[in-house]
Amino acid sequence: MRDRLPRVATVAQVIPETSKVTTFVLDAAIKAHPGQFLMAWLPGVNEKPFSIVRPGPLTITVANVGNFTDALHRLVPGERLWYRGPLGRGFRLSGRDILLVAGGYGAAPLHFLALAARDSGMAVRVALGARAQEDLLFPGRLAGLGCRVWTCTEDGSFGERGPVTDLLQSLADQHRPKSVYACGPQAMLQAVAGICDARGIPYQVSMERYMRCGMGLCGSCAVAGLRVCRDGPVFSRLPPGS
Amino acid sequence: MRDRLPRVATVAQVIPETSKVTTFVLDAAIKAHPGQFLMAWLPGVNEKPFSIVRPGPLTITVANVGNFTDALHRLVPGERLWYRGPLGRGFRLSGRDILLVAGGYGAAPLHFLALAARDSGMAVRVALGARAQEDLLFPGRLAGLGCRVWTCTEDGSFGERGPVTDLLQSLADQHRPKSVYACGPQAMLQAVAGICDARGIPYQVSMERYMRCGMGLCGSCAVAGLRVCRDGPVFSRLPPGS
Amino acid sequence: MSRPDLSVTICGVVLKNPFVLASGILGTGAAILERVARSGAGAVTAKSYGPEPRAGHPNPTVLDWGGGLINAVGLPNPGVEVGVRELLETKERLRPLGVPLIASLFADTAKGYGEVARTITQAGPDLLEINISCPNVEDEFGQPFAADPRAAAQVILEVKGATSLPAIVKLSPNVADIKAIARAVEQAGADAISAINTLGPGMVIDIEAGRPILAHRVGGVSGPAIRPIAVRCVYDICSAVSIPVIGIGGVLRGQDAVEMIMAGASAVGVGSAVYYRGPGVFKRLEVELSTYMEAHGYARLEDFRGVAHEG
Amino acid sequence: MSRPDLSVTICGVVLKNPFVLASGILGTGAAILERVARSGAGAVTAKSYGPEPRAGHPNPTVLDWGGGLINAVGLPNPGVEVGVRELLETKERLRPLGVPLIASLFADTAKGYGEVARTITQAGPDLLEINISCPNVEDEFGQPFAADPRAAAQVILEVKGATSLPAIVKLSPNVADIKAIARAVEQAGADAISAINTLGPGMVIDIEAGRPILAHRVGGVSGPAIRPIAVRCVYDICSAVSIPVIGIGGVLRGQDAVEMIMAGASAVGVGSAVYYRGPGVFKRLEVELSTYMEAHGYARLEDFRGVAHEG
Ligand SMILES: Cc1cc2nc3c(=O)[nH]c(=O)nc-3n(C[C@H](O)[C@H](O)[C@H](O)COP(=O)(O)OP(=O)(O)OC[C@H]3O[C@@H](n4cnc5c(N)ncnc54)[C@H](O)[C@@H]3O)c2cc1C
Ligand SMILES: Cc1cc2nc3c(=O)[nH]c(=O)nc-3n(C[C@H](O)[C@H](O)[C@H](O)COP(=O)(O)OP(=O)(O)OC[C@H]3O[C@@H](n4cnc5c(N)ncnc54)[C@H](O)[C@@H]3O)c2cc1C
Ligand SMILES: Cc1cc2nc3c(=O)[nH]c(=O)nc-3n(C[C@H](O)[C@H](O)[C@H](O)COP(=O)(O)O)c2cc1C
Ligand SMILES: Cc1cc2nc3c(=O)[nH]c(=O)nc-3n(C[C@H](O)[C@H](O)[C@H](O)COP(=O)(O)O)c2cc1C
Ligand code: FES
Ligand code: FES
Repeated sequence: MRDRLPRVATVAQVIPETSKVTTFVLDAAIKAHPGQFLMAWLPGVNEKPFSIVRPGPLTITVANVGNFTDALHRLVPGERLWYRGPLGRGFRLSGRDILLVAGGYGAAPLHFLALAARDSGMAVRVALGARAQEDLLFPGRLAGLGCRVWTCTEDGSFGERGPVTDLLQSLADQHRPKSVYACGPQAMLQAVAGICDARGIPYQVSMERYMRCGMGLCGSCAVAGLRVCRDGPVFSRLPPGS
Repeated sequence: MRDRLPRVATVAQVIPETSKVTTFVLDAAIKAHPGQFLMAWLPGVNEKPFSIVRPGPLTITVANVGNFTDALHRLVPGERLWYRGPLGRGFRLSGRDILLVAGGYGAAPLHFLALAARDSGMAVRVALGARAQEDLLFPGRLAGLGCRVWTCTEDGSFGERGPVTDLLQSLADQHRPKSVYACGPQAMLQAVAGICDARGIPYQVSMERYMRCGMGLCGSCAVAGLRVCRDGPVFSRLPPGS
Repeated sequence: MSRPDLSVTICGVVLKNPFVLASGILGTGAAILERVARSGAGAVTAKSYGPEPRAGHPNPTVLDWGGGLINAVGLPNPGVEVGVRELLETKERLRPLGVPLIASLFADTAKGYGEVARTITQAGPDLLEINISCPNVEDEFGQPFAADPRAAAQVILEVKGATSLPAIVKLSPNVADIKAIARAVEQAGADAISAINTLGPGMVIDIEAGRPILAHRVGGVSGPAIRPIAVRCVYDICSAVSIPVIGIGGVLRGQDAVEMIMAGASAVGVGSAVYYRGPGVFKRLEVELSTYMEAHGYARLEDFRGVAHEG
Repeated sequence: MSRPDLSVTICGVVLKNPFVLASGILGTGAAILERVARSGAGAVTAKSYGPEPRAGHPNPTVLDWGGGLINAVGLPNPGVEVGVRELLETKERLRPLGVPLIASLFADTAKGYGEVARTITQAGPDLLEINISCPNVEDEFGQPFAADPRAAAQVILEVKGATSLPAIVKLSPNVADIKAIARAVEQAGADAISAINTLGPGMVIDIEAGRPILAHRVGGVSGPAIRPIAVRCVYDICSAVSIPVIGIGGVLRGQDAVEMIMAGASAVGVGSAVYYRGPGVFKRLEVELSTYMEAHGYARLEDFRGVAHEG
């Protein structure tokens, strides 16, 4: 009866990733698909959506951007965090040969995808972009999963200089991946869609929108008639006008 | 969600049994155990308990004793009847060799029991009692099921003269049945219990009490701390003080 | 850690655990109330007795509509004169078990409540529960006493004048402002509040018959469907008054009881759960509540009572 | 037999089927309302707009507690000025689909209702829905307009003075006598009634956190748990007034809609069902209702509307 109310978990590990991004490993495990998310609740603070980085031990990776994420960043091992989920529709894995494109903390859901792709023996390439070297998320984790990782930064402090979509463009032409999976800021996703459409490469993007219910009811996350929380967050083409 | 609300059925056949007792065959089938009952509802009239005579086609046999049963008796094929059930705990069948003792329309649940006993290859004897010949219920049906049937009437108009418990006494001594199953008026059940207890024969009785909810909640049917509708109507010994 | 202490004292009466059989459930006689007491209830409430015998409504009177129950039993009872005999026998049987007996009563005028209370006191129950969810025949709109602070208070004044037994007032959720009612009955001298009585009324229509299934057409809703309403009512009442509250409504499992206690309840009523989990529910609730308390290091119910009001 | 006619006319506006998207569900923008219209809704209601922009409450705002939903979204909206633009675009997109648009509005004073109604009329919606389940800031007890017949009537008088659009008044079930409210708004000139808004409020406490889960602590209950209450409210309202009623509350399946119509509803609101069955629920409801009608030989909704009142 109470299955869809928040469940409590204890923070088992807190792992710094970049100056602003931290990973929280919980003493819980759930069944989920890569690309799905959960609503993390801190009583008395707020409840916000985060991608599932790993389903067991349940893990999220959080950029400190405001009130709630700041409160999350103050959690220490042994403290508790509540979550509802998994929510939403995740990625559909297909093709022997895939390319992941991550901007900023977009690497979070793609980590879970890489995990699943490795388990089914796919060849995974990753284009990882960020503003600067210290913002690059998961280069080591992804390489550790056996992915071939290319990096770029907007300020050129590490890897190629420029947006990750430049990297995508050259990798797409060079390796002709069977499909592309992308997560990051809206402008980046738009560029990804353009690049893939031009080359006839199927793609899936994970989008973000301001969420309230997370259950497809309130309409807060609607974009072009689609509910990001329930019809998405993964879409196999960018919703028109989004 | 609505599983436990009344379901509607159409009366397929109306079969006269005795001058006051009629059988109603419905165009429905349910899963039930012998001894269970249902609550029959006629909208605008009332809702009352009746033993299941056969689960498929669902059949009840009704004595016309008052307002509701009179309304039931006016049903003709094609008209509708609602029911909730099966309800209650039925008989537990055991022993190769069993004896059924029926007083009046007590034959109703025992018919279902005889059906099940036949299907599992048991030898079934039946002591059938009534006030007079025209009130004897199911002698033919029970014989047709392969039961060995003895009858008696209080006025001697058919079979032995006397109460069915006299019949039980002689059959019990003669055939030493492995268990006895009885349904009928309270006084008869008390006598049955006495006879069986004296001989160490296990018995089960199906009891009647005034019922409202039929679901173990309202307490209307309570007897000696037991709810006839949910703890019974079948008891493997007569509740003390009942 | 030693086993947690589940006992609670309401108006000086000690319950070994907070689970109280709610009125109208099983409480039709001494034997069945004894059975519930033996099944582990902390206290039992008998059915509501009124001034005169009542047959109640015809069937169907109780239904499981999927999300909960709905009932219109119509307060069948043999009248308070017979009630006293039934309650005397019940009290006799409960005494050796140490399980308190709560006698429930109703009437259709404030004076009537006083008279029934005076009579029922002869049976020596431990506590009285005043069921005010009945139509006030003197109210020109036919509103129940429970919907009007003044009428509710008047009932309590009459009862308090007629008996020295502690009076628990049972409130209805079907009001726009339950805090106002709670304050009014506290001020009039109520010793405790129980809440909630059934919600609504509601109606379930059979779409084959084209009519309401309950013979009375409408009935009170209980069970899981009403739990959030019950918890909020208890929370509101506890924020408005300081007398103890028995939280009732949709409690099926130990965690539901914890919710009620966190909302401020001193004890927890159990009604529909008897249908969902059988009379054995009392023992199971006790185990579930103990398990929760042990896991959280709570030794007594006071350790978490009302915590939902903080922060 | 030919396919049954599911159409219904409310205040002169034709709906091709009786299923109306309820306010506050998905209705945040033109594109999503167009999607719902294309999914088969007979009419759609936009979210409620008020006089000023409102951020709404922090999260958690909506929960599935098992028997239904509970929400305290807090009427987030950009204010009626922006609302007019959103509604104009919505109306534009719905026009070719032939799906009527209902604009919902609220305010905190009776005069405010009139002003918002006047402004929102500029967007040219087909119908207005007046959400009176908001606290009346002028009431000394802070009661919502929906709980007081006079306050509710005053709102309607202001709205009717400000617009010539038909006004549907949305009633709250959280009142002791919903018939009195229905009569008052009918007399004040309401053209239709929708009922019910959410029940309660309710509260769900997390027993690990020891606090209410909703950030607002309490919230309105919707979904399956409230259906019997909603059906009874619709039944009561239909027995008290002769204006059309949109029955809302816990309708998930076609048979639930049949119940509402038998209780007297002209049309049927669909809210929480969008969560339980997705936006495709409208098409499925239409099929289920048709199937029921065909099986029972009903050609039109009037053939069984209100039958539960007979006998
Ligand atoms: C499906 C989904 C998956 C996400 N996954 C991750 C993740 O894995 N890691 C991560 O760090 N962040 C993720 N986010 C974003 C994360 O939810 C926001 O960063 C967080 O809600 C900000 O809350 P705040 O109170 O700290 O910031 P606020 O003070 O509320 O706002 C800071 C910034 O975040 C934006 N924002 C606020 N709330 C939301 C929201 N509910 N959805 C989207 N943007 C919002 C604001 O517009 C503002 O730009 C995800 C968002 C979505 C929708
Ligand atoms: C578990 C159970 C199984 C039953 N099986 C059958 C059956 O297979 N066939 C059959 O004909 N009858 C059966 N009955 C009895 C049947 O329910 C009653 O005869 C019927 O309710 C009488 O309703 P009425 O309105 O016609 O009579 P009423 O006018 O109400 O009463 C007529 C007589 O029946 C008694 N009675 C009324 N209601 C009940 C009730 N709910 N339970 C018991 N006695 C009642 C009255 O005390 C009175 O003596 C069963 C009863 C129970 C409890
Ligand atoms: C069948 C039934 C009969 C009831 N009869 C009474 C009654 O006589 N007096 C009373 O105060 N409450 C009565 N109630 C209300 C319960 O005592 C309780 O307040 C309500 O059912 C909510 O609790 P629950 O959800 O645990 O059932 C009755 C409830 C049911 C289901
Ligand atoms: C998340 C949510 C938001 C709601 N917002 C509004 C609103 O803004 N205005 C309104 O009149 N009703 C609102 N409602 C109430 C619904 O319109 C509807 O009356 C209620 O949910 C009962 O119907 P249901 O059981 O089909 O959901 C809201 C309901 C929900 C669940
Ligand atoms: S967040 Fe409510 S619909 Fe997506
Ligand atoms: S009839 Fe209600 S408990 Fe048996």
